[in-house]
Amino acid sequence: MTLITKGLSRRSVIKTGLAGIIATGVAPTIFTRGAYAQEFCNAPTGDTVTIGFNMPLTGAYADEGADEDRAYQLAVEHLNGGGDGGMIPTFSSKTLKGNGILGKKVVGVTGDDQTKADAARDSARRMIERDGAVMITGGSSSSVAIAVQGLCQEKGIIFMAALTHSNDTTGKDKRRYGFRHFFNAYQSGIALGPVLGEAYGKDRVAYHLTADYTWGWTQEESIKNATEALGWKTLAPVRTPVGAGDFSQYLTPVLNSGADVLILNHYGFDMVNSLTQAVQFGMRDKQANGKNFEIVVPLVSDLMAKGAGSAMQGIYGTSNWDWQLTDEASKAFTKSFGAKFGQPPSQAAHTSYVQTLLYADACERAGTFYPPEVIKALEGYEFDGLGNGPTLYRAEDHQCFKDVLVVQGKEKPANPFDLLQTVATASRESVTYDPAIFGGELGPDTAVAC
Amino acid sequence: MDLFNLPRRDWITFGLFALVVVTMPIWLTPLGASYPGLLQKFAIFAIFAIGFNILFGLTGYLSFGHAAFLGVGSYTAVWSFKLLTMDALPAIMFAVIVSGLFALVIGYLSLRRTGIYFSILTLAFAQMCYNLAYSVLTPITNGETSLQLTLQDPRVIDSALAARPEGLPSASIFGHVFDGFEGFYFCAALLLIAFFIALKIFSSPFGMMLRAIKSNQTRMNYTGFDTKPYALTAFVISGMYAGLAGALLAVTDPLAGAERMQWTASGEVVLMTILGGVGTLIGPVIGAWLIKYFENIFSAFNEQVLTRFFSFLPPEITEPVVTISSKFVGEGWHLTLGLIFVLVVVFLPGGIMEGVRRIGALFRRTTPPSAPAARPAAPTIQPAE
Amino acid sequence: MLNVIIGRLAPSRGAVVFDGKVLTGKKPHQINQMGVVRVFQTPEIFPELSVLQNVMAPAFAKRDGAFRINIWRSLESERGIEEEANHILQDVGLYERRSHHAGALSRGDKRRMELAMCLIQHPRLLLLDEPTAGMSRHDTNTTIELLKKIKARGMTKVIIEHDMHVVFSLADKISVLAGGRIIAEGLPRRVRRSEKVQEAYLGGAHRLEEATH
Amino acid sequence: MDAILAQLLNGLDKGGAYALIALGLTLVFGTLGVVNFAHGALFMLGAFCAVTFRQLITLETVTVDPTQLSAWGAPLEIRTPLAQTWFGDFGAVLVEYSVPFSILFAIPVMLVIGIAMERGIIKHFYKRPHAEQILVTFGLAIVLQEIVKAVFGPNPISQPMPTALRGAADIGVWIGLAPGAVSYPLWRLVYFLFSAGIIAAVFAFLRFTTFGMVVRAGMADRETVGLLGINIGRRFTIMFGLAAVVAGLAGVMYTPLVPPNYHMGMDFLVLSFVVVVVGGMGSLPGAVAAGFLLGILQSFASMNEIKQLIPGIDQIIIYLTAVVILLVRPRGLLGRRGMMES
Repeated sequence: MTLITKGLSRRSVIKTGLAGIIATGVAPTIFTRGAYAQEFCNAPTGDTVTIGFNMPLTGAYADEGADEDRAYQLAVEHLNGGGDGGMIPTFSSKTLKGNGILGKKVVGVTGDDQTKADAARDSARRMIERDGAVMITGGSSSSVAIAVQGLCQEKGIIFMAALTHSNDTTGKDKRRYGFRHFFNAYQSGIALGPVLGEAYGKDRVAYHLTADYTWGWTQEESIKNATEALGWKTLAPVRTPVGAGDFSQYLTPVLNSGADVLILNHYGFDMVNSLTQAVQFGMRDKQANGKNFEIVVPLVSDLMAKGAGSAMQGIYGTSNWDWQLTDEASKAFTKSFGAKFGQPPSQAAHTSYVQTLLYADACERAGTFYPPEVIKALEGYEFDGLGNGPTLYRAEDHQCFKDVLVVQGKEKPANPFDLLQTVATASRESVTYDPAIFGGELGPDTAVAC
Repeated sequence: MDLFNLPRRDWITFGLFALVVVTMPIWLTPLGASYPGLLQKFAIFAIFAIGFNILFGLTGYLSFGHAAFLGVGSYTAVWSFKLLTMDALPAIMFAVIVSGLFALVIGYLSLRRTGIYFSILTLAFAQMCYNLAYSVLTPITNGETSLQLTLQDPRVIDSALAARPEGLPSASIFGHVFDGFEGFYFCAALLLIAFFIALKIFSSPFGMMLRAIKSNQTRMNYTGFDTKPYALTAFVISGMYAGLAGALLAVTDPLAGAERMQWTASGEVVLMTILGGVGTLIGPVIGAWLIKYFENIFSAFNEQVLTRFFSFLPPEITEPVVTISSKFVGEGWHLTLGLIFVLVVVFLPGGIMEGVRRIGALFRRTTPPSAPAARPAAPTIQPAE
Repeated sequence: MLNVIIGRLAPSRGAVVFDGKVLTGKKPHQINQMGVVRVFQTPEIFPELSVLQNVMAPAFAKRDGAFRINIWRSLESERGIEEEANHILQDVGLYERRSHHAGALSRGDKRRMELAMCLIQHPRLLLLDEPTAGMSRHDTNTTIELLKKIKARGMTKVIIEHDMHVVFSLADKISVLAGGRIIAEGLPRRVRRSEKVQEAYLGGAHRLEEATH
Repeated sequence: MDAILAQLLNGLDKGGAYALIALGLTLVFGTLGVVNFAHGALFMLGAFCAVTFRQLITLETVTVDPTQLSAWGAPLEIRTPLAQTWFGDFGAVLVEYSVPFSILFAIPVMLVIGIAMERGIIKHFYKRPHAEQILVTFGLAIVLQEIVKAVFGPNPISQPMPTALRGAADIGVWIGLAPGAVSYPLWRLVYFLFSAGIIAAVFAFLRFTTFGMVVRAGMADRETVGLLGINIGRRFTIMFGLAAVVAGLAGVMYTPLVPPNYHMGMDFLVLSFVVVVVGGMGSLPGAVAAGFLLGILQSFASMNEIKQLIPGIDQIIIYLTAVVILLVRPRGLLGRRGMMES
């Protein structure tokens, strides 16, 4: 039981103390490390460091969660020097040596976030309070990511978000302690817009079916803006509950609405269900306004493509990463993942793996687990060799900037995993935006005792 | 002093209960459950279950929508944090009042029916609350995304009194921010108050009237009682308990999600109450603790833990034993819960408390005195009028 | 007919008037609060409460009215009501079993307890539906004694009964109903002599009703 | 007009599912007097009969060919389905039409499950209060769904529908409207016809067989039938089995529409109770009528025009209907007077 209260800024006390030492010219770095050791939540004390993996093992995004789980197992193995090291050799920062983090062996604890904000926060809290996790990563829904990010800010635990695509995660709900490697809906819009314009023309009427939460809302808005810039019209969007299962009563009105494009702002099993059901409704064979009726899924992954099967063929979307990318890092990761699990990794697995490595690397570079220093090491960090080419962790909003892939469901897959082909790549420059457009405040990086 | 007027037996019960609750951080340490998050849950869900039992245990009305009041309490508390102040007391006060009002309206309508019709009415109302919170009421509830504190919240009282702190504030009481176990002791204090009120109700004439409603509603009427306001009062009190529990969930973690109101959450409190013992004072608390303990600790068991546990067995047996038993722990702990629950309903309708009593009787080799206050009565549904 | 008085059934025509007030259309609890109390043919009790509590409950209805939230008193501090209940339990011979579960009593005991539940309310009109049906001769005699004692206290009772022994030991005024009509009415002596009554009663198809003052 | 017609079709097809589940629930309640919260789990078990059947007929032999490499460089696995090697073309047909064929598999399995449930647990609860019946069956439902989760995992397992029935039918053309005006997925039409067929079969069974007559008499008055010396107990066991089969078949045919997962039963349970209550506890025609009525209401409430008028109505219409019915007419649409009415 500790009596240190959160309101008191311990760090300012240390700062003042340190300033005196530095002034006298006796500030060996080793001392700084030692001084931080007891001042933050779950400082690793033994010879292990615990990381909390919080992912959806049940619920609408459980498929992605299972893949995240695999990626975390692989990341822990590689960080501790097991296996072929995956992307560690290709990573531009060469601090990771396969001896854990700062010499401490990495231990993972897992929790099921049930794809629900409430349960996710509960599970994260359990990992922080009971298991002593020094960092939390995972999540596969933006509402989960935002909820857990808020908790982590409060507890002073770094949160490396995995799958979360809502603009709000690094926009209006951004937090100093939260970091996102995944791209966002705004970037999807920028990347997807020109491709859609070229494929489907400038005169289209779009009908949005949107998952009713932060991710759905921001993706709907981003895609709407991007397509309206092309000259498309947008009908009143329809919001659907997450995990609805049967979408037929939402699909039936689409047929007679006068729309000629259906945009499905759904993810995971929701997308699999709504897309296959839309195809059953004959929407891909339909003519409307003298044009072929089209379906667009702005955010798509291999797992969803697998679930949707033939319904996915020819459908456009965007992806953060694809296992068929030809850079060395992607190949190394795919090889290592495929060898262990008998299937290629999805973008969910990739981002989870990368986030774990990035955290480990940031600790190594900071020379401490002390969160404010780790945050500094991550902010504005420029790296390469983790897939997607050169990448920047922007300091202003903790959003990563890298190339965005526009993909299309393959008509004739060569093997059961060859489901998406990359049709265009939006460059990092083109998807970079002003952080001010989404507002929000990062908040302080004060360390918190727990 | 009528307020502290309790029979000596009840004072002893209360004293023992208080002792058990206050020392929880100590005696739960060897069980691996002594961390603030779980301890707070123990206290909060015990309040929820005690409140539910005042309705179901005493009057026999089986509500399948009680989680709605828990959710309403949480939302109210978070709004109080957002708009007024981070102090926990106003949040709790508002939450209890608002959920009480909700309970008044829903109870007034639902109590026009009895038996399974009552259950389904409460279920329907709760599902409506849940679905609305999830969709149209998004401006109030933030839907699936869950209602959270933000840096932009007005917090008028706090900002009038002091400068805005950097970052997100935490719930406090008179300016003192809860930290770790303090949060638990705050919840525990409210649990003791809630338990004390339940004790008062159980031993009061009012409590006897509620039990009489469960026993024979027709007789109640011909005895000159108006049963409806009695049942409604029990419903409102129990809704307020749920609201208090919801508010405490928000105090310990300022976030409110709609799934708190889903009918499965209502089902959970039914499970807790039945498992522990309907109509008893302590039973629902034990039920709540067991389920929360299993949910947090049992569910973390995995194959490695089991292998270690069964390592005394010969290796060729260990593996199948581990494989089979792993289906019952970890992700599969719900299976264990379901099995235990079925067994309890079939063989031990009075729940764990009845089991304890039977074992006690076995030792004493005498029939237990039939003091109805302590007797867990099998849940019955109201006779049709 | 008792069902009509206490408000369980609505009369097809006419009205029930008691003490100058119309009972028709009133709810059962309101009728009880006006002082009209009934003992049922099959015992209506609170099986899950103790015998003592069964008898105490009606006393609260009498004292506190149809509804009152009284959580701040404990049952055990209600000495007055408890004493009165004990007293009445002694009258009906159930005092020794006052802490027993009411549901576990024999049928005869349940009926006597129910009688006690009614008596504790000091009703202005007591309706008894075959108060001795199913009782042994001994129990019947005890009950008759009990009812005689109550009669001495001056309480109006309406008793429905087939058992002539009971009827003639208690009644001041008897009405004989057959097929929903009154076929004889008056003092016991006269009713006993009525041929119609004997015929109807021996036929066994009809009920006798009596009123005592 | 076209939109309304399409929405009506959607309502009928949703209603078919509701009616089928509610029908089984009412059979159990009407004959046995048991409030069965595990009925949703039976629906789910039916769906998993289809999953199991497909897994059985698509069992594969796996040979590893080290000379060929997979896309990420591991030795390639070659999979050969057993059904095709054994049955040849018929095996292929079996796989293609696995969902309809699963019906044959599901009937005996569900019958056994239903009878086992009734003999094992439900039997002992006939005389116990409804609340205890709710509780024990609720616990049973948790156990059943957790077993399925332990065996099949938490994720939905999609069941492909036969290729021939994958598209949509242009119904508008059949009734003389413009092509493409009203089109509706073929499988959903099949589902509607299937549920109508099953409902008709159950009604015919109750009306025209001696067994059915006894059951109907039992629904009207349990005690009298018991006095006649008919072995009502055994008949009730069969009745429970029948209800399980009806629920199971509803589940089998539902799988191509929404991939089944372990908690689909719970999702339908609340709904089906609402349907039963709206129809009237213990009334079979009521359950069917209410099933279709609520399906249609829900479908219409999802129309954008209606939602603009009353926001959120699509989310609560079913519960709202239930509340109104319960408060205004507690015996439901077609329920008998006095059936648990208060």
